[in-house]
Amino acid sequence: MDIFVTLIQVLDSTIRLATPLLLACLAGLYSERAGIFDIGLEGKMLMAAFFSAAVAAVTGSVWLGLLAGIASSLVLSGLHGLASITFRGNQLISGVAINFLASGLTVLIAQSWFKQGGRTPSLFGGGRFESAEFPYAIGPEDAELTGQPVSELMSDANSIHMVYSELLSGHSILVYVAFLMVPLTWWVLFRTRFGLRLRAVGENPAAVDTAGVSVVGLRFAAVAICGVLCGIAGAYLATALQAGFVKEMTAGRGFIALAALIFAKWRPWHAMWACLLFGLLQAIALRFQNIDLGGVVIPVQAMDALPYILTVVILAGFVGKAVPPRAGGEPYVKER
Amino acid sequence: MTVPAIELKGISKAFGPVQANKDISISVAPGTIHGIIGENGAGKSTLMSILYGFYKADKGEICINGTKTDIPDSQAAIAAGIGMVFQHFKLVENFTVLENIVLGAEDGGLLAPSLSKARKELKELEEEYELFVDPDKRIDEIGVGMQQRVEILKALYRQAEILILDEPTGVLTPAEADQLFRILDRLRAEGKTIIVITHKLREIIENTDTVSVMRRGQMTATVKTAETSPEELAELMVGRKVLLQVDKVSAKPGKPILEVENLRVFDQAGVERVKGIDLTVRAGEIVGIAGVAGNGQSELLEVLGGMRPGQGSIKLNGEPLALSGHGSDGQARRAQHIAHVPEDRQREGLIMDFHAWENVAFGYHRDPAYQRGLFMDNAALRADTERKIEKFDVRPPNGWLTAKSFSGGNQQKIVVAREIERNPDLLLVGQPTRGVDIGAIEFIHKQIVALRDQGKAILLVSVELEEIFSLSDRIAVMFDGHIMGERLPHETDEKELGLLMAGVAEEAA
Amino acid sequence: MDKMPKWADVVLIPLISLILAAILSALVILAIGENPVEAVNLMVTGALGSTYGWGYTLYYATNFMFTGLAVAVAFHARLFNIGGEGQAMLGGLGVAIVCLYIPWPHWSIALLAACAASMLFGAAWAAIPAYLQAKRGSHIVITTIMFNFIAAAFLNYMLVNVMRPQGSQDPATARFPEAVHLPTFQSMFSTAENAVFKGAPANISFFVAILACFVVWALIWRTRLGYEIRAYGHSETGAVYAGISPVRITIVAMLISGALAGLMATNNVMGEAERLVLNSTEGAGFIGIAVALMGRSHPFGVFVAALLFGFLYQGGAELALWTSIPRELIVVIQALVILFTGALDNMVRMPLEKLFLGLRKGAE
Amino acid sequence: EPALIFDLGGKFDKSFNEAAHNGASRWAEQTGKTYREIELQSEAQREQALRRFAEAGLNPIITMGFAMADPLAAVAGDYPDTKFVAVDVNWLDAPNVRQIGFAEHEGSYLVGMMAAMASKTGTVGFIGGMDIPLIRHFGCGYAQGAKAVNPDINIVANMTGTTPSAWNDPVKGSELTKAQISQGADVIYAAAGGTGVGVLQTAADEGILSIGVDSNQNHLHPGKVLTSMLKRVDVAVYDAMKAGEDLQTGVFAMGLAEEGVGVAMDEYNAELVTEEMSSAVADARSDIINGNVTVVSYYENDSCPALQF
Ligand SMILES: Nc1ncnc2c1ncn2[C@@H]1O[C@H](COP(=O)(O)OP(=O)(O)OP(=O)(O)O)[C@@H](O)[C@H]1O
Ligand SMILES: Nc1ncnc2c1ncn2[C@@H]1O[C@H](COP(=O)(O)OP(=O)(O)OP(=O)(O)O)[C@@H](O)[C@H]1O
Ligand SMILES: [Mg+2]
Ligand SMILES: [Mg+2]
Repeated sequence: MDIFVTLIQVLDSTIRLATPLLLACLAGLYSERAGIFDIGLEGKMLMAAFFSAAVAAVTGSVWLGLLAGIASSLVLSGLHGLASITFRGNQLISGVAINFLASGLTVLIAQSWFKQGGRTPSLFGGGRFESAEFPYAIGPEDAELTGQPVSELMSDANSIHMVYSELLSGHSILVYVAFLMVPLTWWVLFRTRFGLRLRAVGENPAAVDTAGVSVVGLRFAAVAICGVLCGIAGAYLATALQAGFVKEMTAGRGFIALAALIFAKWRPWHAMWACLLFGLLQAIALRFQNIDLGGVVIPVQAMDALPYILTVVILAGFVGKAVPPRAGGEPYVKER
Repeated sequence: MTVPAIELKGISKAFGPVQANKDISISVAPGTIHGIIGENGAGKSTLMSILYGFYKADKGEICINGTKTDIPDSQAAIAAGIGMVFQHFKLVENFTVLENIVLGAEDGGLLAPSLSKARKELKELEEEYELFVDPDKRIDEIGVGMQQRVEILKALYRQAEILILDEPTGVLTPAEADQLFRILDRLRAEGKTIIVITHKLREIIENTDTVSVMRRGQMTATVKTAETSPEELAELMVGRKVLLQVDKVSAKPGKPILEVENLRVFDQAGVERVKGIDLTVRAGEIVGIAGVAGNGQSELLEVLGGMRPGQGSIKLNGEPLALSGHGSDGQARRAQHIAHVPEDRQREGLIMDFHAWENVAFGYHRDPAYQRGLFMDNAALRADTERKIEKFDVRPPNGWLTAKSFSGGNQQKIVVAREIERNPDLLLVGQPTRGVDIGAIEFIHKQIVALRDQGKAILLVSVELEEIFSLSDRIAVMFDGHIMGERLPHETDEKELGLLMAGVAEEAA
Repeated sequence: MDKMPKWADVVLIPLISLILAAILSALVILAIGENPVEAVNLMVTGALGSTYGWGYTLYYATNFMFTGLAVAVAFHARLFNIGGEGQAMLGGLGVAIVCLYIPWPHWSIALLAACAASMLFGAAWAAIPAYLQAKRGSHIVITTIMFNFIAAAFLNYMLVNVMRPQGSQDPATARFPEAVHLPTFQSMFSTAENAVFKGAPANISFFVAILACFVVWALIWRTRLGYEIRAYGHSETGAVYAGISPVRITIVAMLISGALAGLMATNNVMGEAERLVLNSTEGAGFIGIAVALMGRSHPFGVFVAALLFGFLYQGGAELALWTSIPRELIVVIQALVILFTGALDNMVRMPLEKLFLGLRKGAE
Repeated sequence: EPALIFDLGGKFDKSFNEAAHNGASRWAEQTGKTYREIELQSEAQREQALRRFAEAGLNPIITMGFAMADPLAAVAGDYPDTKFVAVDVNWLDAPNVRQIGFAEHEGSYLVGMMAAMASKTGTVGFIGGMDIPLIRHFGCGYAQGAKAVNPDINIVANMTGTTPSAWNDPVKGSELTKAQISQGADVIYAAAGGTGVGVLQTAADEGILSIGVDSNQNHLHPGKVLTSMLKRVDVAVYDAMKAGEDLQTGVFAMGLAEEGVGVAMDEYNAELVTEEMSSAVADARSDIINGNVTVVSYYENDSCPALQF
């Protein structure tokens, strides 16, 4: 039972850690499927994290915060689109620039706005996303009623009830949004006209163009969706997982999401599994530091590096060659 | 006089400093097939792309069925009833045929209804025009001939009344080309108007009603096909007299240079593409390999050229060559005096972003003649390039241009110059004149024959039967990874070869 | 025929882009309530107005030259090496080992050994991603990102548990012995009556970096290997046709790239800190990506872009010293410079091309 | 005019540097005078900032963090008339440097005791930032304090990471907190800079107690933060600025006796601290001061008797 409890908790942590990765990964998926490479996921998330927290702090409404986060991420998306679609610039450079821009601007604005050293004030009450408690799930309310801590109630419950309460219930609404985005993305990409065109424009924009569809329009649409999803990811970090913005709080998650995207070979369901895997590896590494193997203590640094080492191993061992969308990274130029 | 289906008036188009089209006017009567010919880079594709809304003209106007029509993009062209099959197909390779056909012409936001509707209509179109395709195959699983059908179906599905085809037969076998023109005939009979760009004079003469000739961005003549001859068209095109037939003395084959025994080749997916063939090429002869694209000729050439591994045995001048691992790559082959003009000059034979003078060393960049100490001797390279450019009449004669800024014909001349000038024992040649204009074809053919006359062995792979006939001293036909039979050119004809190429066994043929 | 004169392409466009970036930066400075003229003045005099300022500018530029060249070489083989950071960290480890555990008679020999060691360690750290890319098709972008994290953990382990001197609380190695201290610009160029580059960290490895620029230039454009790297980078099928082994080129290019990134350690570890500290690379590996992209992967471009970033770093430091402008302003300015000179340069180029075409037409 | 050089974490790190900032501001407010400051952003700037400030005639120059020791050793001799203050450094041989070493292990010992006494589950947690000796030093003192109260206590210790982002990853801090809670911890001590914000937040959300570090963080979540381990950097900075050019140099230890470290008691945690707790802490404090109890320093020992890292 004890192992089972730990397992459930690790998986619970996995879900929380995977959510921002998943949102960013799906964001990248839309963009890259349309042929626009995006290494600026990190920057967009960071910008959204800041603006969602800032607006939530000022207005006290997390929903307004979410909107602001999405809007700010969309502005950066627009910039990326302008550079890489309209002016056919180098998509990698544009992404790098956006990461720098977000990392500088968030702190700069936060400082001149709140004077708390590039941080937003802590959020509370309506300024944060509360976790959604499912009916009959064990949650803080039960804890208050019985006077026992949640963890104790949890370990007393039967396993199904525990899985239900710990794993399924009790996450922020954005977590459910993220996971619902997976089938939705799959459906949009493979079952709708928009998806067909989107995938086509990432493979061969000339085919889309000569079929009478606007390449520029499609690509901007994709980049915009990417902006929205990055916005949600950032808002999740700052207003659901945390209660406010701290500088550089995305801490490289945009790059991990990018890795997951390549890992998933640009497919929605695979993206979910890849992000869950990354989340799981992190959750494990966080929970089991200083493992003692009969006298030999594995140094904490090794556990810290474990998710990354395992990623490389899995990549080398099982994933094989990932072929990106064929027109990816190349601006669509008709007249040379 | 009926109203012309298409009328272009004073079309001009510049790409930066390049004037691709200069004040071009042309009119095409409805229900006719109109041919356009011209050298590489004459501006044919540009003109048609303007008509299809792919490029925007700088000046000029377009009338469709007598009404002035603005065509800012392809959508407008489609709405005006124009369909176009581009020289380089505009298909999404990892989509199915059906998906490619509905792309951009879906009805409704959901895919499923569009696809099932398209599937039904496709059936009807197929029956009507005998354009059979498997709607569920992916584009990268079907041959180029099929791909072209998909392009045509795409246009017909959008109810095109005017159909433009840019060099449609460049990639087709003779049989496929004949079939294409039968389909075009049928379309014309239905009252559709067709424009065909081609480099092949025979096709113009046999199939078109009128023909226009373009040269250096201008329209030099428009004539009724019935009132002209291939010689006259060739002269209009190139501006000088052209020999349409290769003239060569008969071969004097010497000792065997290349001996292939039981060669097998598997592709990356493990599919056997060459299934145990035997072949000999002697000094002083050209052996032509005929066959429909995709029957193992490419793989044969690639194994011999060191681009992929194989099994079995090959000997050069009696010495066995490695077929895999060490000593089997392109460098080793070149060291063994095998030169290779690859099938795809843009993907293989040249680095499109390299200067011409860098490309002149491509593959031979380790030749000591090109080195000076630790470094490459760029001055020597450039001098060498100048010589070759002059000898092979590459235009423009500027070694500093990147490969991509030469026309297809001139790109091919660079490749041929590089390979032939090595004076190899064995020359491998794949599709030497694909998409190349007749002026350049004439030149390249002459060079190949000259090499043979020096007593070198040449293995030629081409899908152009005409080319096979006019160059080869001996013809082998490949089908499904086997050699179906060997013939001497004067003892056979297109019909017999066509049957062999279709896999009809020797006895039956 | 070109669309416009070469000088316009090489000088005019970057210049206009830089001016645009500067204007936007000025607006940002205004928006946070500071005086842009004063700020620019501080940056320029602070970074370029004295030998001291140059000493810092060139020190940073040296770092960025190494990492920029590393990224550039990989780019030529169409490999995106994001792992410069980790490779430079390992290079630092190599330098530290060489400098600490071997008694060198003179800095010059030590420098040679340190160059060799840093290149070896950097290359070794690039070798696994290179091998996996070449043989298993594992995407080099992911593996190099992962190797950055692994390098950080490894270095942390080495410094905290292995190389830290007894009793020191600082997760860093001991100071290198006097004999391996590299000559700084101060010691090289000062005369008895006139001290220049006072206290600035620029040191002899700046010349190593310049040398590296030349070597990379010669390698890429003058040698067979460079020819093969470029050919492979432009067309893999072409490379196979020409008998150039994709596996070999992938591995060799990454090894060179890693070695160049590792070489950075001669500057920051051996030349400046004179000991190995945690986080000694400070993101220079990532700046290298921007530098290589802006320099269009050409060593001369890398050199100029590295100087520009060196200027921004030192100018930014002066801003931080004498005003209350938050240090993040410099990051924003960097972003704008990258954006305008790198990603949005067509915004400037397109109208200019039209202009020149019009001029030419007019002249004809 | 004095100058203050913040460490790489930046002046608003909610702990160490921020405490210095608070001390300096307090001095500026009270005296109406001004001071110069810089937030370092690279290693090479350490020496640069020292020299530039010294050349500009600023005096004294106050530096934050052990990483300044090395540059100070190189620079201080060149400016014999300038006085330097090195916070968190106590091993330099330089006549014009005032070196201030805090006995973090002693303060951590006290909060460790409080944690053990407040814990109902018999498990307490420690979350560090980047895995460096300084943070182990905190953790080690904490563990000894906890064990002193309850020898059988279970101590869960985690580090956030090995890169500088370990100081700024509240999300990871939050996950670590949850992980420790699931291992039974009901009091968690965070010594992790910005990451600690996430630890305190999650502890409050999950209904367990947390312990802040460096500055008084009790007010962040009233009634949820058991106490904060105070490291009176603010006092050190304030005193240095106040003394001005007459500053005394030499090595100064700021332990419990000097009130350099301590535990934060205020209205925000008054309800959480029992009589028993405060008297135990007071006893331990005097025991440590008069030498009856020694807290092992990880720095000096290079390993920890109460906790394995
Ligand atoms: N996309 C483009 N960008 C710039 N210049 C172009 C482009 N396409 C064509 N050109 C220029 O326009 C001229 C005409 O090219 P076009 O492709 O129309 O020739 P073509 O007659 O179709 O040749 P081919 O027989 O080789 O197909 C070329 O010489 C070239 O300089
Ligand atoms: N970047 C460029 N700038 C200027 N002109 C170009 C450029 N790229 C190609 N061209 C011109 O465009 C014309 C057509 O080029 P294209 O690529 O269509 O080759 P092609 O002659 O049609 O050969 P193929 O039939 O094999 O495709 C050529 O004449 C060439 O000079
Ligand atoms: Mg062409
Ligand atoms: Mg053409």
